[in-house]
Amino acid sequence: MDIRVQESAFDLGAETNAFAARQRGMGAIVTFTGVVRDLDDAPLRHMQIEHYPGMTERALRKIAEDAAERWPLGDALIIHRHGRLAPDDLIMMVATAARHRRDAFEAAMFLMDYLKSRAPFWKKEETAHGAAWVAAQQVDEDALEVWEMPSASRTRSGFS
Amino acid sequence: MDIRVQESAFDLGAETNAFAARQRGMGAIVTFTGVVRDLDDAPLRHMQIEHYPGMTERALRKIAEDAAERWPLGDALIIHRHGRLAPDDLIMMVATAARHRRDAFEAAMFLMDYLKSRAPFWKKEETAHGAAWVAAQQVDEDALEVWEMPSASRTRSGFS
Amino acid sequence: MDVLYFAWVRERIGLPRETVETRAETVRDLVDELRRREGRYDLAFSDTRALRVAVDQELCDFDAPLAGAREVAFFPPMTGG
Amino acid sequence: MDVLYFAWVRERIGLPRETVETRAETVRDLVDELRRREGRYDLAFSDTRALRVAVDQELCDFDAPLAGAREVAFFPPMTGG
Repeated sequence: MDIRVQESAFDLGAETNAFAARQRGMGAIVTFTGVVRDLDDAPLRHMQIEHYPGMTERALRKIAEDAAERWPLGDALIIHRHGRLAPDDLIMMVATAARHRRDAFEAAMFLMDYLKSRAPFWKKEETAHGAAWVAAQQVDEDALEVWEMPSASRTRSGFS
Repeated sequence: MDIRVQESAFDLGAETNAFAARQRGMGAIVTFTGVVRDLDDAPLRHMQIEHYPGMTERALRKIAEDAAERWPLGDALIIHRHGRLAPDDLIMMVATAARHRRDAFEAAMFLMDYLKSRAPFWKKEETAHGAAWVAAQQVDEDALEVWEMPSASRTRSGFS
Repeated sequence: MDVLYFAWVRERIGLPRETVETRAETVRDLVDELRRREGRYDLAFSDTRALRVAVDQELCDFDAPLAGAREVAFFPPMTGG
Repeated sequence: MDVLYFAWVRERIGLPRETVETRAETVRDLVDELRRREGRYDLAFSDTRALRVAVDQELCDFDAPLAGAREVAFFPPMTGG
């Protein structure tokens, strides 16, 4: 398990290749990458990501450990940047490896859902109109509910 | 949309970086990579992947087009190898880009589920005990059912 | 009409493709015709539930009509990914 | 006890961290104590439903006890990823 919180950029391709190369017997590798995107109303000048040093690494590690308890994962990787980012910069990535595709997909979605609402990061967007903190969305909070359902009902509903 | 069926190896990292670099305004990029894995009972010597030239590209393109109709995708990529592969070789990859993570994840899962059971590839595994065609699994056929449900019931059951 | 075989269907019949002169109206008629030819065809097609078929490179079922078809392919359930 | 503020909570209160001498028994007691200090605290904590709190770097609720706690942090709902 590899958890990194850093100000510097990362190379998505190199990280993905390194992650894949260190797996053995895993048939499925999933990655998710979050990218700074432009706003609907005004061009984004930059995004500032604040975090809580100390707690951030703990929170991410806990989320990755929870995922490894729920799915038979070979490995998991989380890289999350903080500081100042420009449009189209990569914000973060997760990678999961498992024997079967469904486990790798579900674990990656789980990592993202918890990382979104339970890891101490806050984003501020700056445009020509000024700067504003990104508001948490109810849809992201709701996304956590499905993971708190008994897994049998997720399976019955076709999720697994 | 980029669909490739090829005998040669591909560079997962380079493909992932190239795919990410050509997106604009997409906040979420998901990749899935399928890897030749060893068998439970005997070491795998190699895997032979047969396909149906002509139909394969059409079938993959159709699956990608269906995904682009169902989710607001910025882009999709499918690379699938055929011929002789060794354990730990990469068999195939898909990548999806969307504004929001759920769309990118669902579209990638959809691509994989259909590619698994509806694209004309057949795998043969060779071990010290001989060679055997990989049997299609009922669980993979069942995986398609969830995508045929009305999307509202997938949403209600927490899938979306 | 070109008839193609893949994976273990190809191995059982012993060739990857052949040209067949036929008046079969549906895929099922063609299968019945092929089965009457030789034991290896009869064996390959003995359980059509274990087979898939594509007419002109589109998956279809065994009741699909063959009028105008140029290429029919038989193969086991696919195992991509 | 160290009290930390992040994002707009930090901006409203005007500092990222401070040391507070308190006998507050729960997070909520601490919030009430801080609100009585100055308008900027009162404003920052006016709607605790819009806030999250961590005690010793673990998320908890406003009823959490503070006995033995070394570090309390207040911040808005998180927006990672």
